[in-house]
Amino acid sequence: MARFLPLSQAVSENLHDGDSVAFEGFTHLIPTAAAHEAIRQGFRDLTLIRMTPDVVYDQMIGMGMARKLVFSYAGNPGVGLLRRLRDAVENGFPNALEIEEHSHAAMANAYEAGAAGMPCAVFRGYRGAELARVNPNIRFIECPFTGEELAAVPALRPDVAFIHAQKADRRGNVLVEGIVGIQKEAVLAARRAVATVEEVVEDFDDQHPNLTILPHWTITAISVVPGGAHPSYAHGYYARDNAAYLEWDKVAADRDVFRDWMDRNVFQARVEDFEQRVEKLRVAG
Amino acid sequence: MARFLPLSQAVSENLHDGDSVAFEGFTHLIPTAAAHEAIRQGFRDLTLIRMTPDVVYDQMIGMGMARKLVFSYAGNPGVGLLRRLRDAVENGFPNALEIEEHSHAAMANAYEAGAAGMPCAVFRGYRGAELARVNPNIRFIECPFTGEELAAVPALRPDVAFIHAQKADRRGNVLVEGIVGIQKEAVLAARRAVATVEEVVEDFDDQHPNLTILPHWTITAISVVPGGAHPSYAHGYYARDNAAYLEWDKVAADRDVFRDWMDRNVFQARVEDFEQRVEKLRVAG
Amino acid sequence: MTGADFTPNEMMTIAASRALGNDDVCFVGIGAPSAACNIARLTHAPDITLIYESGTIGTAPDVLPLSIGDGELCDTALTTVPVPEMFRYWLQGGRITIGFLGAAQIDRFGNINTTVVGEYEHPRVRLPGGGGAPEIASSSQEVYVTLAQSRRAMVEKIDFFTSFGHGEGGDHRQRLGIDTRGPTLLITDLAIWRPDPQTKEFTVVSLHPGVRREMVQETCGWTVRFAERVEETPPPTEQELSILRDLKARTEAAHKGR
Amino acid sequence: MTGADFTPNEMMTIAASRALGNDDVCFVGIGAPSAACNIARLTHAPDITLIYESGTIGTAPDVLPLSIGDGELCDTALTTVPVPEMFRYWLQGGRITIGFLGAAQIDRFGNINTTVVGEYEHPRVRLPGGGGAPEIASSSQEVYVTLAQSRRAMVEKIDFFTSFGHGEGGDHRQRLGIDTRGPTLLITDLAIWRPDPQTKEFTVVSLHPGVRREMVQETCGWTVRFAERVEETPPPTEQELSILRDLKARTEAAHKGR
Repeated sequence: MARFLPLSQAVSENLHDGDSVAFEGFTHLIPTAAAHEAIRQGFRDLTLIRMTPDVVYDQMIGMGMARKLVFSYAGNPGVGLLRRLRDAVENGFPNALEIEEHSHAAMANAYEAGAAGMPCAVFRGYRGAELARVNPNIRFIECPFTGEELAAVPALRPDVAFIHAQKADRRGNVLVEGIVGIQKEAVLAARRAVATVEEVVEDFDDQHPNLTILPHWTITAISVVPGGAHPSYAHGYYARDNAAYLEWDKVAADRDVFRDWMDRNVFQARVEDFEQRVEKLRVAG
Repeated sequence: MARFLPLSQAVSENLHDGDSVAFEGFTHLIPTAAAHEAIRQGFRDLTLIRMTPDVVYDQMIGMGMARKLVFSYAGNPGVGLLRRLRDAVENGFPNALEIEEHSHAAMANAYEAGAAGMPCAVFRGYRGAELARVNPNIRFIECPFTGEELAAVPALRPDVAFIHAQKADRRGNVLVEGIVGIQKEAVLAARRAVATVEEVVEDFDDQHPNLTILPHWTITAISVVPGGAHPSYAHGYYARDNAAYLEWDKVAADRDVFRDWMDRNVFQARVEDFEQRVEKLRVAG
Repeated sequence: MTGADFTPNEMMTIAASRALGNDDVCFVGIGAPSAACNIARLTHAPDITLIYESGTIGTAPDVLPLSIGDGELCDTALTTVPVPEMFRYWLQGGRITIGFLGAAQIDRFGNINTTVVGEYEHPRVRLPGGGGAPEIASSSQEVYVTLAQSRRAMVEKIDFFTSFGHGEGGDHRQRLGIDTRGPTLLITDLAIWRPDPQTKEFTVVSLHPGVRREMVQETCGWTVRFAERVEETPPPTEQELSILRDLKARTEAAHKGR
Repeated sequence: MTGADFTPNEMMTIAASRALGNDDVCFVGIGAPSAACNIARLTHAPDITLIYESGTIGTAPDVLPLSIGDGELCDTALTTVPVPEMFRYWLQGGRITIGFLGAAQIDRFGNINTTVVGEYEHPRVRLPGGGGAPEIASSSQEVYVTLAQSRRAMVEKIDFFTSFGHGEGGDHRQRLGIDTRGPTLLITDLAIWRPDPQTKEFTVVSLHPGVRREMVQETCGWTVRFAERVEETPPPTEQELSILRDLKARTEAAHKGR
């Protein structure tokens, strides 16, 4: 049953050192505010799970919070590489990072399997792809009817998932719209789920009947954080801050510049700052 | 690429004797008009596929059109048994009917697998259930990670699927709303797909971004048949004619009453009659 | 009978409704289960989550649906999802606290048959089949069953294992690798039954007002076990009865009206 | 160069766009593929269906997205679906006529590496990884690849098989049970390449205006094969160029603006 909590409490109650955690969002609705709160609280030894680890995972890895990364595309989308991640993988700085690497199809199927309570996902994939050689969590089974070889990966079941969504209603049901990505699956696959939202509305009675709504009994905690997805975006609220993604490439290129940026923009910042960061990006409406 | 055709042509071009065919609809949006057109055209030797064969399949079976039925719940929902189906299974009248019986979970997964291009569906099912003994298309495989025994069924790939939907746009994209059931999966799993729709609109630009829309290149033919789902219903257009379902129980109970009813309501009827049948069931709007 | 002004069927529905709580997430079978679940919602459990296999989550119909996919269910639901998602994320995902089933035939271990009377290949009566029930029975955290007693329905040996209950009793479920609790409650028009903790045989724990033990045995095809201490089911309250009757009246009017 | 007023990169994008038709359903990779697909849509193929892995189907962005999930893609799409559905129903379902990929490294058989430079366990450069590419390469009916030529990108032997092209050539795909056509077209900033029907080795079939064979060889890490008859790629038309430049200008302004 969803409880409405301040973000600091929602994070401290649901994330612990050593957890496997998914801050999900497929370009859209990335839970940056929750990730920054986790960084301020200084968790260690995390297994970070995400299809598209981008800036927030680059930041967590750069801060030495991650023991392992499970992922399928580790880039700053449209910009380039993740330089803190590279530093960890190539140089072990600030610490060595174990990686479990998949394709998008595999990760999407693995989240789906987690949401569906399955032990594994079965799909047609990895044919001729070398990841199957280096990742022991990629196996193959035979279709019992055709004999076709199919790929299998373990279901993803994070200890906790964080998502950002547009709206909660007063009972704690959560609405996700636009590029819905993998958020519903991440929430349903996880043992605990925390949602940050742009706003709270009375109910969803006036909404279309087939929208992506997570019932309140699938969510552990909700925090209201307007702008909480910046520099990604919230469909219907504010646009993507593409300039910030371009800027990140320079920030992350240098260890000292990175630490300085983190001090100023994360450690000395507050949850409330997100609202102001999206002010100029607001969608006319 | 969807072509707009009169229903008689859409049916005659896409359904053939001996085909496997799914007239899908989960209580809502049952493509009755298309089924009645198929009955008028007198196809034989069909393999009828549907999770919930109800009145229209009772009619087709009663008319001797079916060789085989693949299904998971063969009832008149909330009313009782399907009496023409019973007559075929119990007495071989008007002809013997081969049956392949599944659970809903298996059929839903099998359509999903068909839509996803998979040879089979894998799920946690049939544990302790006797259908696995009588249906050779239910098999079990082992999860390659946990060793858990999981059920597998072949993907459903009908030769042709018929659905009824609320709207098409002028390019032939098709919108389904409300209880969307298994229609999207049936269309994507089938080699050919025919949709009857309540109306044609200019485009779907003003619609919510996450609706169930089948792109025009997934649909073979579209026929505009207002009321075409009667006695089931079309969310936003007209209500379910529950009285007709109650009445069917009496009609189907007797072979002669059934034939007489079919003569009057199908063979001597026209596609255009559906519009009039739903007149009193129209939703205030 | 004691002369109380309620029918056994009304008692059954109301007794079943009392077993449900506000925090339950119910996968609702059509018929008697649907009435019980909605009475719970309209009385002591207004926040109960009702899910129908047509994909409607958190529905609150004003009249009982005739089918599992009536428009009323979608109109009043929190959201409506595709059927594959319903069976994968919501049922198989383990989120259903109570799967609520009816039965054409049931045995003392809560195994259910809704497939055939007679042999599968040459049935005397071809019933509708399992629908959602085989996986509702195995994937719901626990299962409640409700049906009116009769020797035709409550049998020594069911003709077909549509849905697995406790099998041959004892730890049969665990031996098959089924990790959910299975049937934990049977509510008939005469009594409330719970499985014996060891044998898993359904045992009468409460008789409805005015019901004698012989009446339960006469309408049951196996030798009935009674708990050491058998309670009397509290009769329906005025409020429960009037809410049930209003619901039935609204429903009947709605299903007849064209 | 002939002095024509277009860059090799513009020629590459426009040549790639010409290979796409109105009826194509394209799974669009970000970067060069995205530009080519949108130029096709804005010129000769207005009805082309563009799909991005973020779930947007039938999108028509006014500016090029920076990421595969920009808001513009959803705003202009016919519909936007969850990511698991995108990979299951739309890609794995065989509905994509052309998967359009870029590459960090490619070999003569169209095998692609976007994972690591160096050894996987101890990479010299850790690249982003495959993302959607491994299954785009195997599930799309055919695959087009576009990249700017360089000896670093076009190599004798790729460091990692992120996405399988024609493997070691010949019938290697079929031997692995892959029933799709694989890479059928490579468009660089200097030439158009097609696989040899037998060996599947990419072969230059057309040189862009002003490009000499030596230029192609100098920027390619393997010994280049030329078709018996090598065409000259028609130069960009006025219309193609102005549409491309307008799109790029709109895009640059949009990505910089806060």
